[in-house]
Amino acid sequence: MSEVPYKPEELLINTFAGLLDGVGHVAVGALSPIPGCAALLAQELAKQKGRDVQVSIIHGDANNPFTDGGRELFDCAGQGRIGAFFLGGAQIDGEANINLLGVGEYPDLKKRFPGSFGSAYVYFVIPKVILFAPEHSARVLVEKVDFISAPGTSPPNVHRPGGPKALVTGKCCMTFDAAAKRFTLVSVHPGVTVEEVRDNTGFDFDLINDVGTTLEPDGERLALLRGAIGPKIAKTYPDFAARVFGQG
Amino acid sequence: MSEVPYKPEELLINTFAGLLDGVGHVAVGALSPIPGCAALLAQELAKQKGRDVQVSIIHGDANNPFTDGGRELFDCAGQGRIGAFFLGGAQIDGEANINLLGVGEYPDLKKRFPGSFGSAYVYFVIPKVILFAPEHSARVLVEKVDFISAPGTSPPNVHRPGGPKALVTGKCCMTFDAAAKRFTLVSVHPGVTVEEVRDNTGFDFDLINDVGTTLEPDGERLALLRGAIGPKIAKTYPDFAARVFGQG
Amino acid sequence: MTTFENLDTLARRIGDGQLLALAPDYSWVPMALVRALIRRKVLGKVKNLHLLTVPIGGLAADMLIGAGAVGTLEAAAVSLGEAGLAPRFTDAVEAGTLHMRDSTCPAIHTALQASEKGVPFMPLSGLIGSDLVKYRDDWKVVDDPLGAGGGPVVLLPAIKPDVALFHSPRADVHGNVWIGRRRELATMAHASASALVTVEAVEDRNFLEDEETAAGTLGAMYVTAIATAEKGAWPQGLTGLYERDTDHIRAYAEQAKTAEGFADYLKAHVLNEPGDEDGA
Amino acid sequence: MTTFENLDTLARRIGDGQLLALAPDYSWVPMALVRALIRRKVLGKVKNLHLLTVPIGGLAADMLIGAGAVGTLEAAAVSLGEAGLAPRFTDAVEAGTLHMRDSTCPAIHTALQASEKGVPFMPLSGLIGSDLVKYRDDWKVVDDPLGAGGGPVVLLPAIKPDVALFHSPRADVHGNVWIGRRRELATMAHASASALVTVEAVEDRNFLEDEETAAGTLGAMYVTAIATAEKGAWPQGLTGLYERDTDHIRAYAEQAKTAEGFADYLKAHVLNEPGDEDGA
Repeated sequence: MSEVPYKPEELLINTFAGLLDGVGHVAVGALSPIPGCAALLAQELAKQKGRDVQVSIIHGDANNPFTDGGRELFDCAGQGRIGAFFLGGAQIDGEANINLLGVGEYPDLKKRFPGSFGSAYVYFVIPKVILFAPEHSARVLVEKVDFISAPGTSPPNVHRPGGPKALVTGKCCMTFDAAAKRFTLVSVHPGVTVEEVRDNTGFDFDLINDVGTTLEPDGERLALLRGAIGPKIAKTYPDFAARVFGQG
Repeated sequence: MSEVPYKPEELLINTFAGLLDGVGHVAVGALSPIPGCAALLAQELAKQKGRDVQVSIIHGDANNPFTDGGRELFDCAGQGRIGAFFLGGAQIDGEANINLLGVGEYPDLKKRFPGSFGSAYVYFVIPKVILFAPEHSARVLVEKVDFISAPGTSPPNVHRPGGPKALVTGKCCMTFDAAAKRFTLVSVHPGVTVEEVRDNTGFDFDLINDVGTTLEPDGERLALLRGAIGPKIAKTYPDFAARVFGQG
Repeated sequence: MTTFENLDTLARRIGDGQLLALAPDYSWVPMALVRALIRRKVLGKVKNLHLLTVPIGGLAADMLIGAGAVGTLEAAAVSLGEAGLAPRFTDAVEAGTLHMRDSTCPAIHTALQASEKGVPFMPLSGLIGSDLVKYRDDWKVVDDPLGAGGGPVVLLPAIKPDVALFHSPRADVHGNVWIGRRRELATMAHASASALVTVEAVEDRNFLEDEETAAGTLGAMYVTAIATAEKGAWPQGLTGLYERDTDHIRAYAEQAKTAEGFADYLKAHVLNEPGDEDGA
Repeated sequence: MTTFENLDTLARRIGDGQLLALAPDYSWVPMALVRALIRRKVLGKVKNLHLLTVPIGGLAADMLIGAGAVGTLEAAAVSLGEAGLAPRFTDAVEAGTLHMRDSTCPAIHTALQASEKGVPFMPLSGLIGSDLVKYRDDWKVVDDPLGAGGGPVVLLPAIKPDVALFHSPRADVHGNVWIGRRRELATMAHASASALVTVEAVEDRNFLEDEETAAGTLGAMYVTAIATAEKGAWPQGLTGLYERDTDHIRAYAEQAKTAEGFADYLKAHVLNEPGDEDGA
């Protein structure tokens, strides 16, 4: 255990921030407070090393650099100016196909979700897409998605500078290898076992030799998160900031 | 002769304004003071009949409604929102092909003009394009243009809602029939004969049964032009307004 | 030229089966006009609308769907955001009563840009291998038509809405409308045959005469008619003027989970507003 | 992140053979930067530029061509406007010393939009039957690739400039640049790998924090470097700040009719400015 108690969200934020190391421009979509915090934290950590990182939060007016309407995020990604992005999935399968649309056989869905948003595009053009599944269960992490909102991999003749690089869930971190079309378990969150991950995952995955425990945020990191990042994210997500960091 | 003396430019402006009758939106490109005046005059005449006409003068900030950058004029035309436009031509031939680029065999030109501007596009999408050749000579009105900046007609499978409808020169007015691919002489300017037009035109053309004299601006029209239109065009073309209307 | 009229006459311009373009909840959505439109639907005066969300839908789309006004919906997603799933949308899709044309955000922007430019289609990167492509028979995957070995690419046919609808803080007396950096509203209006706009207020000036204001202005030539509707985006927010009424939207999300609850919501918040009983 | 530097270091960022995008004379053309670039050409430090005018060229293009800096020119037209033909351009084309890629205005806008969207090409209406198409081996006429019987259409490959150059009244300290309604500058910058901007002044504020200013702002992420250049558009005008110096341009049009006259013009108005002798 870390010497300072922390919330599960803080572990996830810290984990995402680590995955963003070295990225020059992180864009964060709507309804993404945890990725938003992670991007702002990565920006802060880079600043300490003398590097500038741009964070673009699409939702709301704070940290939103776009002035050319709804298409600019996508145009900007198509121009190769965005290094990393987060995507969720109501279903994610072992080949990193994601489903944001619904369960059942399209169009006769048993359960409808909001829809594919921009996933069918950004998954192709942003180099480092990080998948996020807060609920780690066989219901979410399925063998095969019912509907491919966006495919995890593409044939070699398809122009695809981007794609999934990692998956972070409520239980673990995995990386994705597009050539092998497989996920690899890299670390389990504190208190979670590899067995538990396997039992709650609907697809087969590889393991690194030495699956460790996901790095916990230390006191310094937590102070940074609560002191510097909390007030920033409160501009976009006041409820989240109040709940997790006691801000606002 | 008109009871009030007028300048040649005022005859041309009056003639163009007549051709714009019934058009809802006239756009005027760069370096076009005479068409600009004609559009503003047509707007004024329509207003007297209780109709609104929009005039968009691309050059400068006065009467320029565009706020979406250089492409908006073309987009707007492509949307079918512009009813009439003026085009010049260093060469115009009997099939209404226009050449704004140069004399000689491309790319080894003997004489280079500025270039095709937007003609290769607007000639296709704006319903009423009016050609303007201040110098009526066999040098300008040629049998066949050396370079087709924009063709006068297109095969039926080409999407072409627009094209040339009339030609006004320093000597006469002609209409254009796209199906026949021929110009028809409609009127000669005061003091000009049909013979003179024929002698100075490099292409063959038809005549209406009763070629008349181009309608001269009467005193009321001239007063309107000098009183109401002059000050307006002076915002875009101060030198022209000073020279022709004594404005500014 | 732009007409200035009232909310009801604005709503009356929308006819059966028309294709309506509507910006997202965060982008100046004309909620008062949507409510006026629902009153017309309830009176049997408009039906079977084809709704296009640009690119995602929220409360406005959910309410129109719940009221039975929408026959076909084209959207990249519909959601109430932090308030959760859009209940009437979800219900209608699961019940099979809504014809869906599922899309993805940049595809909607691109198809509108095609209409804006007057071209029949535009290409878009990505998409290949998504099931969206499989079920969209109007989208076409072609081999690089330049013949440059660029691989397959998806071509999207132009979408030309009959009407674009939005709300703005202000118009001027000439019919120019302030859109600020919400430039998707310009693309929507350019691409559409007409644009119906509600505003908080009409100002007696010309936005185009000040370069700073001109930069954020949609020209009157794209604006068919304007009506004043104070707090016209409520319960959504309007940049710089009022915040989103989060409590109201959360209450809607809860109440509209059932058809009965939704009917009660309409009674309380839509049908109680000044009506259009004598409307055409 | 945007760098703030001086005119000479800005000019030094432009390398041999690069594709430069330049807006028209009426659209905030960076004349001071163009003069700095000509000084580098005269010193033998830059050559064989590929110039793209967006979409037409004027004095700036004519001067760069006259100075021998331009190997290839892509333009819809080059003209000095009311001052007449562009003399060094005309001369160079007639002498066969300039490689021309003749285009038409909307084709240049469209090809930049293709880069802006990250697609390999875009379609454009019209053009078919123009000799421009005959001589542009990169443009391709295809039968309606949707297979919908729409007839032939021209596909234009994306143009991706190495550098977009322009002048603006103002930037903020964060690198955001005001472009007002000159939105072709945004398209140019979005489409280009880098953007070099001169400004009259840098303001200590954030343009994005005021919705009115934000609407006319190009975000810093597209702006590589900024230099202050007072009267940086002279002898062209700059919206709201100074008028075009018509007399100067007319005098240029006359003097530059001969190579000798042009050389004299350079001596008097370009080479006399603070130089870059120690430049890289």
